[in-house]
Amino acid sequence: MDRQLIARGVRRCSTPQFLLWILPWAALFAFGLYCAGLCLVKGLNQTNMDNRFAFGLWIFVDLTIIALGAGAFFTGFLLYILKLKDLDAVINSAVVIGFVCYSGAVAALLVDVGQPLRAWFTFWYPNVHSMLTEVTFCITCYLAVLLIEYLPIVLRNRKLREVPGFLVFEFELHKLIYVLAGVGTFLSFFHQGSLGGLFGVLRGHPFAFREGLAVWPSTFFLFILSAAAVGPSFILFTTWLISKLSGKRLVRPQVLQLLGRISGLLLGVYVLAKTVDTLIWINRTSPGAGFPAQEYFAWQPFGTWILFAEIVVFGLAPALILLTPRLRLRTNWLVSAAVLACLGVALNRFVMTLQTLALPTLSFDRYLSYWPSWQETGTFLAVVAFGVLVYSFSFRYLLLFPQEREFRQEPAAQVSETAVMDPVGRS
Amino acid sequence: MFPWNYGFHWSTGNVLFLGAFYTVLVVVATTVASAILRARRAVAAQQTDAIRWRSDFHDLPPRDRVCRHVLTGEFQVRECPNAFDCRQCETHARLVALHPPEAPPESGEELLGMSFPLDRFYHRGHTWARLGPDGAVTIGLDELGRRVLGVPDAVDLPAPGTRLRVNGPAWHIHKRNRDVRVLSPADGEVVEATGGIGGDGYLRVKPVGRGFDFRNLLAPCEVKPWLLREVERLQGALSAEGVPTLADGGVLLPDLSTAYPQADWDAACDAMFLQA
Amino acid sequence: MTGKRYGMSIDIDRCTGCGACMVACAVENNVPPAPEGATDRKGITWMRVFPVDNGRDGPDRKSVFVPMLCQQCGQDAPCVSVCPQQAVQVDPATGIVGQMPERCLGCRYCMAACPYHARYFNWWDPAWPAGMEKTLNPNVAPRMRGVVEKCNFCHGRWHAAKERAVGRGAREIDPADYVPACVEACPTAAIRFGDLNDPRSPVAQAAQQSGSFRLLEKLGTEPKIYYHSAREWVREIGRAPAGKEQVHG
Amino acid sequence: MRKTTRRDIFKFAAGSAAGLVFTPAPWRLITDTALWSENWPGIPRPARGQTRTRFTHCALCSAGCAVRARCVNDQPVSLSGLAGSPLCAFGLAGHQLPYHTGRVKTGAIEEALAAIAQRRSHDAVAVLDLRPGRTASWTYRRAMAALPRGFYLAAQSAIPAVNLDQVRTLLSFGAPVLDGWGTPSTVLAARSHFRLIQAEPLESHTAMLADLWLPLRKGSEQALALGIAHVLMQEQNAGASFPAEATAYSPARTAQLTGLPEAQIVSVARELAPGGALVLASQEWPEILQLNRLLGSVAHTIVGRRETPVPASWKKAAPVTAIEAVPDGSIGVLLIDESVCDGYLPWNAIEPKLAPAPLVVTFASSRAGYGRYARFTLPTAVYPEMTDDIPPALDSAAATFRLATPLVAAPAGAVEPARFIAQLAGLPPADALRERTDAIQSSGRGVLRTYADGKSIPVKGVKPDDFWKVLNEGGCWVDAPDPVEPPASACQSSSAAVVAMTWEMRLARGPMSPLLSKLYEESNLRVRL
Repeated sequence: MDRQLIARGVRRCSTPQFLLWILPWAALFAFGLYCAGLCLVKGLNQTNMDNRFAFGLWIFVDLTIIALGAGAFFTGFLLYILKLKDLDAVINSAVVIGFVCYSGAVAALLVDVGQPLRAWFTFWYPNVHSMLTEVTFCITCYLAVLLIEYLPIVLRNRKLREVPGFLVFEFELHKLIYVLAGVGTFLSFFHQGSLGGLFGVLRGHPFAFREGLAVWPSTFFLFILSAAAVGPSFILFTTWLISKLSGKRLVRPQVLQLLGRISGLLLGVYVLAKTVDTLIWINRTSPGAGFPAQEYFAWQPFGTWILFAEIVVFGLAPALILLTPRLRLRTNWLVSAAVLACLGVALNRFVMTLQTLALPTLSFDRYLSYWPSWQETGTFLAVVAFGVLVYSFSFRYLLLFPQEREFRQEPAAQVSETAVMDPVGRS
Repeated sequence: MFPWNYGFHWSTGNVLFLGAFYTVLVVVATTVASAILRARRAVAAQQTDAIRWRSDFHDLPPRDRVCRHVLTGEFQVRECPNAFDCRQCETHARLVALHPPEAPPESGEELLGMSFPLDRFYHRGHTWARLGPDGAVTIGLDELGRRVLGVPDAVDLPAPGTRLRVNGPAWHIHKRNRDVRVLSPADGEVVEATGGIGGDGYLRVKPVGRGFDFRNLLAPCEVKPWLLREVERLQGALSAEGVPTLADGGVLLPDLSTAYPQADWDAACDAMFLQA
Repeated sequence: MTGKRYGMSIDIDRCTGCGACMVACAVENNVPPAPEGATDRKGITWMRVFPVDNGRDGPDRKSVFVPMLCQQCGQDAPCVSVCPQQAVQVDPATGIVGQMPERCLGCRYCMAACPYHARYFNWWDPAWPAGMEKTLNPNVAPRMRGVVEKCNFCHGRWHAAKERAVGRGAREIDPADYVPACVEACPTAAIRFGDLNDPRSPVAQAAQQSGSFRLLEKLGTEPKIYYHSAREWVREIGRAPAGKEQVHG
Repeated sequence: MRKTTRRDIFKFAAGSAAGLVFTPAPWRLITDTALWSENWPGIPRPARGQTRTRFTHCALCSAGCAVRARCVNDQPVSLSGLAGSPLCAFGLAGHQLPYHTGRVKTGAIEEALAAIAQRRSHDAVAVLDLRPGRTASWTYRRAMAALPRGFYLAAQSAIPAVNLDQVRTLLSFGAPVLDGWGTPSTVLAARSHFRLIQAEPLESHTAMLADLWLPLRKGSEQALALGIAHVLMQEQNAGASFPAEATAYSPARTAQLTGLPEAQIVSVARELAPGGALVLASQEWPEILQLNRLLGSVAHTIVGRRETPVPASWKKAAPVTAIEAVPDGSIGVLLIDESVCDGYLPWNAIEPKLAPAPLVVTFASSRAGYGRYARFTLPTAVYPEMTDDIPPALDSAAATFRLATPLVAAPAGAVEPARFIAQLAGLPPADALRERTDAIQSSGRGVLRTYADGKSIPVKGVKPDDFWKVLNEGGCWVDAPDPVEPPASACQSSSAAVVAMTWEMRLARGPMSPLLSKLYEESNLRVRL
């Protein structure tokens, strides 16, 4: 019944099957909206955040999904600025993922602030020294850019492009997309960085505080690097996952391997930089503020294992796998390494946000634990469900993987060529 | 945000930060605005059809976009950079100059059990154009195209006087809830819409401006290799999801539209009529 | 510009943990009573007295009370630079770190930035039992839900003192005329208040006294709250925490 | 006319949305939301108006601290102590007490009167006074004397005074010495010259602040008292006045029972020995009184106090009856004045004394106390709505007379317990407080202190009307030093003096200012029991 909307040359499951898939996510989304509504109407007392744990699940999720969504800007950058044409196969998907991640993050942020009605104050009275100002400006601008980048993909929908205005606009906009890719790269660069700076500048928390360059602490650069490193990994993983879920070949394996190689390369650089940064922090920054670094890891359960996990298990290991050509050729290794890299960045964001807040700064402080309330979790799940829904609809009705159509014909042509063609022409 | 807002200082930080912000705003706004302006201009200049074809062409799988000189074996690999409009193509002109078209093969009219008269030029979207004695051109659907579509449910023909452009839509055929747009092989103005009844052409078109230019159409000598490849593509489109037999004894069915499930047949239409 | 630098000295040895400062502060600054479900992690206690012990048990156990409030850090207080919309500013005339609730967005970044946890978020709509709103201090506006607030050295009192000074035709506030509520309420006079820039003020002298210390001095936040204790182990509380405890909370 | 299509509607909607941006409406709305968020609905705006300073006395406990109230439009907005006489946390928030959510506002007064009238002729009537020594207490005693079978029960036995100036070593068995006991100013002023030893199983506030904390085993307080007595008797050969059982409490055995080191028990005893000792406890243990006697505290650190003068006509009053002295099952009507509370009798001590189907009427501002057992809870005014006098503080060696005068009006329907009971007993209607002040004035003893100007003037020269006026404006009468040393017998039940309500007990019994939730719920300063 919605066949007219599905891109030509690709096959999608039947409408009832699609609805069956959508339904639980829609239900989850509705529940999450209810939770978010509670937080907005009744106030943030609905959460388990408190004065010490001023940030909770949402900030962690925001930082993580924005890092994962970095694939959008980075792929755009590689494709349109560095002209890595192979990435054309995933750019649409990357844009949708980026859009989903950023819009989800912005929505969560709006629930997270105590007075969402005053959100525009940041623009009106900006304190340019605040990392959060930088984050707010970049995140909104970049979301607008992503929206504009998402627009051509939507307008290419089979039904929409029948409208001449849409078709022509999409065509003209696509010609200028490199400008947007450039702006997006610029914004993302500062945005990812300022998210890192968010915690890196906290002089009051020597666990997070880092020295740096000019106004930016080292975490500024580490966040950019790590986001650029895992962005491709996340696209690799999602492409593989969607391919598995839909049972369709979406891109050529070479594309995934290219993504893996880029990811591995950057991850390697990141791990190196992170190691140097950690050593400087342990030996100079932290003791300089009166906080011996080993004390942080004396508070269980976050012992030194978390540092080891972050740098070695979820950093070095995937980097090495992705940089080994032989392993990259095996899908299992490739995908596992990509997942490890994504988990690594999530762990890094967890450490920077939640562990920072859990650790005491005063000698008579307690070490605090925090567990999100159901309203908080629900709101987070709404973001996830929102992402799944937007992506599902996009995947069904928009052409996210242009190569998909080729696979429809390729294998068949190879099989049937001799069987059917021969007798016809030559006889 | 503005100098008159509370807390604004003319400090370096403020100027740099807000300067960057406004630059971004201006760049993004300019980009979108210029896209809108250009789109309006294009619509006004009636370039919609050309753009639609370009967009369609861009969306075709790379193997469908190959240069006609690959079909004849002159190139190993080449993608058409001109969206199948060879009139402006320098490479094409050079190649034609190098190898002037051979005489048409004798058996040209019967190919793979289908009739392909060589008194006309074929378009890669399965139309043909035949110059009549009166200087008008008759445009029609070739046999392969006819077999794919079978007997149309309805035909949507342009009114006489309509301007046709190469690779623009010539007419629409409705079949199985589907609207197939047929690409025009030639520039011109519609004189008469005969509608394919009687099998000889759908439209009669008179030249506009400098007259007809058939350089974009396939020369008789190219028809056979092209057709072989087309059948192969058709085959691929039809049996992608595992419906194995294309034809009875290797010959194309006279009416494919009734023999295949909708999806397969849709794919076949897409492949044959170069629809993305 | 008079260039005052208001500060406090708190003698931990004199504090009896009676909580009068906390109550006086809440009364003065129109802080609402705890709503249903409030905990010590979600409350609004601009002034909060912590019981602190030396970590031992049995007869060796020693405990003191440490009143905590905004430490009124120096010019580049950690909370000032992080606020995205300039809702936190240091008043150059008084050195007081001010919080403007009507411009606060409630992002709580400043709370994450504060190493002293002296900032409080309005998790609930402020609510007073019926009739109790009549007892609100007219010099201080109650805050709305979703904004951050903290000690501002009883800014309402500063304002009133300033008005009185102007009324008298004086250029400066009489030091006796401007005293925060907690200082006034402290039964043991453990909290003293004054201008740190004035070498004659008891606070400036107390800051120089031996046994005087500030919390987390090495962070370089330049707090203007000076603590004092004659006991060595008490002075240790100004240092960074040592991770020897187990998780609780 | 062309038919309106769906497309037209879309076009119209999109056009309107785009056009709206160019109208002032959205920008106006944005600004309005900010204004709205500033004047967040439901946030009260504090009333502005004429600011006045008034003086009174805090009636929350018998310390009766002087209060300076800052009033705006006759509504107190903050309370503070005076120089050298600070308020405690309770007192600072006292002006918010009337707005406690648990407050009783209405009661079946007529029904209660009728029910009492029905029972009083053939049943014994008793009044339980939770703050004896007031003028109201005298009214109760007179009323009970006027009834055929009336008992006056006090929550505390006769209260001697503690002279903290004389104390050099204070041994406290769990008494909250630095946490709500006595008058804050007096205790804090004396704190610098006595050594405080706190024997308490848990680390209470007083234990934290004590010079020495003895974390003894729970329930071993009496053993420690006997153990100390044992050491004292051995070292001073003064065992005559102490029970023989102390001999069984050798330091070694005491150490075993209390969990304290033997040497510490001995050293504590030796610290107490030189004189100036005072032993306090949180319960009425006989050993404490005996230990005080042994240490020579009685008539030294524990002293008798002259009574504040009363009109001669009041002398026909019912005696103070100890609850133990009341025959079981005899009280048919029990009237409890809970409007103010310094101590209380546990219900299990009262219950056996009640007749079958007793009529219990309590005058209270909350149901948290005896209201649970009462048939009628009649609402009373609370501080600072009430007019009441405050008995002398236990750490005041001189008699005093202070009034808590209303800063705000009591709610309609509030009952004055003294007036109610006086009427019940058919006492002639009179202003008892005024009668009493006249009696004080006519005695010519002592001085009158006024806080507003910080003066002290001898009572002799003051006219009765002025005396009354000054007392109503926050003045305080202080008795002249007693020229005659009171007999030691006046301090017989001295251990009662030291039973003080802890904060937690107060919290459990009655309403507090809602703001004190800051201490209990929003900080870890106090753990709610």
